[in-house]
This record gives sequence, C-alpha cells and structure tokens, in this order.
Amino acid sequence: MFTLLNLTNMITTGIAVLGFIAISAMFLIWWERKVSAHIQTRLGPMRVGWHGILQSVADAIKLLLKEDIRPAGADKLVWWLAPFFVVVPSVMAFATIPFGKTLIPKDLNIGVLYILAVSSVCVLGVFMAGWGSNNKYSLLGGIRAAAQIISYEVPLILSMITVVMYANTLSMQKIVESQSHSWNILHPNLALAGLIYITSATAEVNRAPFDIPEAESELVAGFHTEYSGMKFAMFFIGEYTNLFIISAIATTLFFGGWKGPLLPGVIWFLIKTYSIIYILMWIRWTFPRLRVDQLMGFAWKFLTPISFLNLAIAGWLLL
Amino acid sequence: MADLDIKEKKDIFTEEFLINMGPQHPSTHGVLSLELKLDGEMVLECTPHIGYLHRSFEKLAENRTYTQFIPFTDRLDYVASMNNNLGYCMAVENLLKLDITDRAKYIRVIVAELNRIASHLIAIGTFAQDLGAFATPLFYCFREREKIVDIFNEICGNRLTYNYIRIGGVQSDLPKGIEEKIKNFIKYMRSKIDEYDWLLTYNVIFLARAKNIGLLRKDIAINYSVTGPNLRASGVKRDLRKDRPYLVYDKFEFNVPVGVNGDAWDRYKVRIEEMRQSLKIVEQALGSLPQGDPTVKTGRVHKPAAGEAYFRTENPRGELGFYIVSDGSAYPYRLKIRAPSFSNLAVLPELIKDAKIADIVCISGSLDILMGEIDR
Amino acid sequence: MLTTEIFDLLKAKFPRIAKEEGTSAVIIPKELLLEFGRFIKDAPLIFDDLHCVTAIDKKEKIDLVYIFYSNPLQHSLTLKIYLGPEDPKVESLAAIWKSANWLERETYDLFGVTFLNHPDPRRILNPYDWKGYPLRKNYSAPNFIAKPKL
Amino acid sequence: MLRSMNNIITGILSLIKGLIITFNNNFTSATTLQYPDEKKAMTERFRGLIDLYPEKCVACYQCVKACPTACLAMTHKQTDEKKKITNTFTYNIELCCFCGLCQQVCPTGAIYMNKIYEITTYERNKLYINLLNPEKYDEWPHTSPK
Repeated sequence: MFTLLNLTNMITTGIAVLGFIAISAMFLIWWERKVSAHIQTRLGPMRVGWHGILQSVADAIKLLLKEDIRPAGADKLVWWLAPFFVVVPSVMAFATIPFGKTLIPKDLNIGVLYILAVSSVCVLGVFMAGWGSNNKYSLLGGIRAAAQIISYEVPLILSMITVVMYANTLSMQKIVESQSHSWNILHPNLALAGLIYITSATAEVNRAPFDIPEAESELVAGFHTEYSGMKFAMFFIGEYTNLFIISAIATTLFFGGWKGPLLPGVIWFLIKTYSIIYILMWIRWTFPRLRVDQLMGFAWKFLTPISFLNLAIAGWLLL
Repeated sequence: MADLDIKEKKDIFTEEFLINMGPQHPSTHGVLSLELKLDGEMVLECTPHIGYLHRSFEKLAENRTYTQFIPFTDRLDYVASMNNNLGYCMAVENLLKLDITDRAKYIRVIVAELNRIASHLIAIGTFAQDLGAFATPLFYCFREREKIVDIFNEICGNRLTYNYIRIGGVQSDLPKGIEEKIKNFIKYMRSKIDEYDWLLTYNVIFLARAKNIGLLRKDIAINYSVTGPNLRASGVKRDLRKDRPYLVYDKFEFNVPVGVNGDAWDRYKVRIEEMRQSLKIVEQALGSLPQGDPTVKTGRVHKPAAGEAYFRTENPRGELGFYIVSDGSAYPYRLKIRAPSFSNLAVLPELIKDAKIADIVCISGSLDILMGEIDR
Repeated sequence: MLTTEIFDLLKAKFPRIAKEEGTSAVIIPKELLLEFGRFIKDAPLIFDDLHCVTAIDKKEKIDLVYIFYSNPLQHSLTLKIYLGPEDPKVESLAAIWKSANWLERETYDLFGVTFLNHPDPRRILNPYDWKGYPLRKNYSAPNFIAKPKL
Repeated sequence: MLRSMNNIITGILSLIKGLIITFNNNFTSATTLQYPDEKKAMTERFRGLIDLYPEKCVACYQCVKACPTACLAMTHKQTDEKKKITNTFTYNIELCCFCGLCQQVCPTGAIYMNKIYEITTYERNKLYINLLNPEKYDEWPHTSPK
C-alpha cells in the first residue's frame, strides 16, 4: 500500500543511493588516479587536500562551471538524452545491491534478472551519444560499444545463471545467504563462472583491456569525444558507478557478499568490492588493448562456449 | 523476392567514409595527418599528408655559417639530437677534410649510443601507448630516459637540444665522474630491458596486436628506401656502423639484430635488441676511452673548399644523410637533409592492406616516425 | 665495386655519360634517365635502393642529384643531370623505385623540377596551393627577413 | 587441443608476469618531483639565460656574429685609440635557442649562461633584456645560487 511513510522511505533511500553514488564515483576517480600514479612510479594528485583527496571535488566544480558545447549538426534530442541514458540505469541497478543484512534498497525476488535488464539499457545511451554527436570518431565508438556490450552480455548472463542454479534463487539477498558456509568462488565450477563474469563484466563497462569504444589512441575519446562540462561528467560518473556495480555484483555472487566475521556486514561488503575494483584498475594500467575483431572473437569463440560448457557441467553436477 | 531485393538496395546501402586522422590526434606522433577511407572498421586507403611542421631548414642553412647550423640539426630529430649533430658535423668535417682526435671519436660514440637508447625508449613507449597499454610502459621508458637525459645535462648543459658535438670535436670534455654514472646506468638499464620483456614483449595481448600486422616485405622495404630498425626488422642486415664503420665503430664488438617477418612486433623487438647492443658498445667505449684533448683547434669560421660531400650515419630511425655543397664561402651553398623518417613514412600506404583502424595506429607507431625530421 | 669500376662499366654501356669535375658524380643527359635507371637496377650493378633525390640551384642551371645504393654489393653511385633553370622537366623514376615518389615530390615542391609521368604530382612539404619554389636562389618570400651576413 | 591448452596457459602466465611487474613498481619511490615545491638542481654546465659581466666585455662582437638566431644586438663606444666599451647590449629571449655558441666564442668569458630556466612571463616586453643592467634578472626565479 502506498502510504506517506512509504514515500518518505523511498525518498530517503533515493537520496542515500544518489549520495553514495556521487561520493563513490568521486572517490573512485581519485583512487584510480592514485593507483595509476603509483604503478607508474608517480605520486598522482597531491595538491588539493591530503594527498589530493579533494581533487575530484575540484574537478567536479570545474566541470560544472564549464561551458556546455554542442557540436553543429548534432542530433539535438538524442545528444541531450544520451548522458542520462548512461547514468540512470546504473543508478537503478543499485536497487537490488545488498550492502548488508538489512541494508538493501529493495530485495526483489528477481534481483539478478532485474540488474541484467537494467544494465543492458546502458548501451543505448552509449550508442545515442555516438550517433548524436555528428562526429565520425564518436559514431565508430558507438558502433563498437553496441557490438561489444551485446556480445559480452551472453557469457555474462551464462556465468550468472550458473550461480543462480547453485543458489536456486534469483534474489540477491538469498544468494548471499546461500554462501554462509563457503564462498561461491571456492567451488571449482563457480570459480570458472566467476572468472568469466569478471572478464565479461570488464568488457561490459568498457574498461581496459576491453576499452575499444573509447580507445584513446584510435578514436580520440570514442563516443564521448564531443561532450564537455557536466555532460561529460555524467559519462564519467556513469562509468565509475558501473565499475562499482559490477564489482558489487561479483562480491555478492561469488565472494559471499556482506558476510564476514567480526566487522559489520556493510564494511565487509565495501572491503570486498573495493578489492575487486583495485584488481580491475591494476589490470587496466598493465595491459594493452585488444583489437575490435579479437575482442569479438574472444567473446564468441572462447568465452561463450566455455560458459555454456560450464553451465552444462553445473547442470549435470546438480542433477 | 526480386522486388524485395530492389527495394532493399534502394533503402539500405553502405558507403565508405573519409576520416581525417590528425594532425591533432593522440597517436599520430606529432602533426602527421592521415586521410583514411574507411569501410566500417576496415581501412581501404590511407593518404599521408605532411608538412605541418615545415620550417625550411634547408633554406635557413644557406643563411647560416657551418657552426651556426648545428643547433638547427638538434631540432630535426629532436629525440636523438646527438645523432643529428654527429651526422652533420661529420659531413662538414668530410668537406673540410678535418681529422678529429681519438678521444673525441670515443666520446661521440658514447653519446650517440646513449642517445640511441633514449630514442628507442621513446619509440617503444609510444608504441605501447598506441596499442593501448595506457601510459604505464611510456612512464617506465621515460623514467629510464630521464637518467640518460640527466647524464647529457651534465655533459653538455641541456636536456633536449644538446648541440654538443661540434665541428672538430665536441663542445667540451666529459665532466669528472660521469664515467661512473654511465656505468651505473648500463647496469640499471640491463635489468629494465628484461622488465620490458616481461611487461610487453611476450605479453599475449601485445603479441596478438602486433604479430603479423603491417607486414613489410624485404623487397618492398628496399624499394621504398626504408632504413634503420624498420629495414632490419624485415630481415635485411644493413647497418652503417657495420657496413661502413665511421668513427671507431669497427673497434667494438656488437651484433646487428634482424627480424624475421617484418611485422610490427619484429620492428619493436629489433629496437629492444638494439638497446642491448648499444649498451654493449657504450660499455666497451668507456673501457677503452683514450686520454687527451677531445677538440681540434679550428678557426671560428669554417670555409671549406668548393665541392660537395654526402655523408650518412646510422641514426636511431635509419640512415641520416647530409648532402652539403660548398662554394668556398663560410655558408653552405646548398644543404640537403636526407631524413630517414621521410622514406619510412612513405611506405605506410603500402602496409595498410586489410588493416583496421586500430592497426593503422599500431603500424604508424611501429614505424617510429618523427615529424621534426620529415617536415624539416 | 669501386667508383671507377662502376664508371667504366657504365661508360661501356652509355658512351654519352661523363664524370663531374671535383666530385665522383656521374653526369648523364636527361633523356637517358629511364634507360639508365633500368640498367643500373639490374645485374651487374644492382642498385636496388634509390636513397636520395635532390637538386642544387646553380643559377645558370639546376643540378638534379640522385644517390643510389646497392644492398647486396654495398656500393653507391651519385648521378647528376643538368637541367635548364626555365621550366626544368625530367622523366620520373617512380616506376622503377617506389621511393622516388616522395623524394621527387619534394624536389618538385622545393625546386620546381617537373617529373613527367609521376604518379602523384603534388606538392608535399608546402601547402598544396603554395606559389613559387622556396629553395630556388631567386625565390623571395614576402615576409622572409634574411639574417644579416657577417 | 594440447597446443591450444599450452597457448592459453602461456598466455595467462604472460599476463600474470606483467601484473607482477606493475605491482612491484607500486613500491618503488616516485621518480617525479613535486615541481614548484621541489626543483631539480641544474648542473654546472647548464645553459640557461644569457648573462654578462659588463666589466669583462671588450665589445668584440664575436657573440653577436656567432649567434644563429640573431638574438643578441650590441653597439659600442670608442673610448680611446684601442679600447672599446659596450654602449648597449640587448638580448632577445624570444629568439634565443640556448645553443651556447656565444658563451663558447667569448674571448674574455664575459658572456655566460646562468641557471635560470623558468622563463615564462605574461608580458612580451620582459623578454627583451638589457644585458648591461646589473639587476636584469632580479625578478626572475632563481632556482640555484648564482
């Protein structure tokens, strides 16, 4: 029943999620810069605040104040809407992420399905940005993104289904509960699923070594070449929110979610999630980028068959 | 069915499109502009446009004395200034029929080989950057290059445009204690080259990106007058330091690494191996460095007899030739710079067969062109 | 092969060639160029690398300079063609050596030597619509301030 | 089959090797400097801006002649039969290419290059230096003692 209490609850949850997203994205941007700096034997941002911790705030203010430039000949509406189509799905995906035993915006009984459905919308925004910019580099980036994200969705879903089969539920919270005794990643069958998940999720959020849609050395900046100011910031926020979400899902599905001794659940959850993010950053700053055909070949000729095989073995084991 | 076909052809069609890669593009190594004709991701045609950095050095040279032109050679191949200085000064010395002292020869070999390492470091760093290994290998390469630059800063007092090698010798003798620093650097650099092997050379993604890309056949390479590591990667063992030893290169023991296939990976690998060989040369040169005065006393203004000289040296990017015509005055009558990158870039349209956009970046990165000397 | 040997060999084939005073360059009349090029590309000389093409503006004439190099035999040859300063024209070597393409474009761009049958006869270093040939001695750019001589 | 398995394993090993390299570099000290706070000491031979000991100068014009970019300009006064002193001596930093040729040819060591390397200004006028003025570089940031 829709009551006033319900409404306030919704609003507070919404504000909490949005606040978390903003802070998390800013923190991740700062952290990525720090991680890359230390890998490259530099120091990274050091001026704004302690070790530059407020650097992202300064950048955000700068981006807010920047002039919003629209290229001549851009498809106005599509160009305008694209950043929202990137950010909104990633915000929506927070709805079923279990931060703690009770700390979950909404424990849907089809949580996994919901996340998959919502996060697929992202590609639309990316493609809109590529098309709407009236720039050939952007268009190429958009095309690449569409092809890549759709291809990698297959192994991604297959690896998540393996977990769902073992846990026998689609609810995120119940998947966490099913890992009370041991993490899913310790199970050989699910460990493979976990690896496939991490790989295809990296591709899903366009991170190196799968960052071909924005491949700097080839396409300048890919689909967001023409964006400036706050619109660019929204792409940025969307990217880092997606990064958080895929790591959070990996934590939930494979690393026991918020479960852990002594410390409260939410701390465990964040520790695990940020550890996965660190590994993803570490990978990003180490490897060269794959080429577009190799990327597709990797998805269709390697990851998809293996995840099908894995799924079949899981079914056979469960029978 | 037939009707449907006609209708579809009218409504749905594909077309090729032109895209301008550069002169402002993250991976065209300066102000190179490539006009690409694309069919989706595939590149059908590639037309390089150059000249954005044209400063008409050959005309400027006609207004400068022989000594005054040395700082301009720094700005040709600005990541290997020492080698340019060397090539020019040796061409002028050839014209003047001037002999230099043994110590000067050794010092020249040391600085030229160190600069070769610095140049190759930039080449492989930017190549890795082009392949999308974002900034990390580049930073490692610059970290090592910084040590060379520091050594040069101590030797000659500048960090990029050295102007160290002069007609008749060098600017000034090596400063005290620099030998020790160079020796330390050699030891340090050896371990770092092994590190690059771990990080890049045999990395599976790197191999997938660079192997069998931009195959440059031996005969095509020679026909296009490609020189330097690009030619050697195609399997031609041609190195002026071995073939026509200038300075004291014939006294040192070193190999000329050659590639097998002539693909982008081979070009990269040849550079890595060349750095090892250069370290070897520097080590030997330091070991047998003779004492004495490195400069020959010459007049302030050089007036070579009327005549002409063409002199080639082995630069990090290929064979740099200076063709100097003198009319007996203090100014060169004509000075032609045969820049290695110029010919190396000319072969690019030949390499793009069946390439994708990502490969274009990979190929042009592996050719290691430098606009400063192409446009002159 | 030594320069004198090369010259003797060439002289036997092309009686009209001559040696330039003071340098080791070989001078040929311009109409011989293509035939000469085809001859030296093959055995016994095997000049497979056209290393450098340039020109020298000597006011009363323009010297066109070709430098060849042989990879298997490791010898080189400097070839010169004397052209008149007014509208110099010569056959292109781009059909024999691919490297001639850009090198000849550069020579055309800077000296105004026209290469007949060139596959891509455009300017290369200067803008495509540039007027004049900068390395000619009589070229004067409107904004060019020469450095005062000593 | 066996070969492709082998390929996969060596591939994964090569990736892990790369990760080890970058991880190890995490713990090396930073090679960069925090620039305006820390500055690199310039070497003894460093070629910064051109400087002059006016009392040593004999107005021989060697430096002016040696300069490849004509950034030095000088006029002189004839005090008596043999002695010349400099009247004006200007230095145009805009044109200078820091080649050090002027320093090399000076017979008395009057012209030399100092250690100033931060040479950006907001005004073009500041780039035209009167070398005879003893306070010419007082406003410029000195990174190491003169």
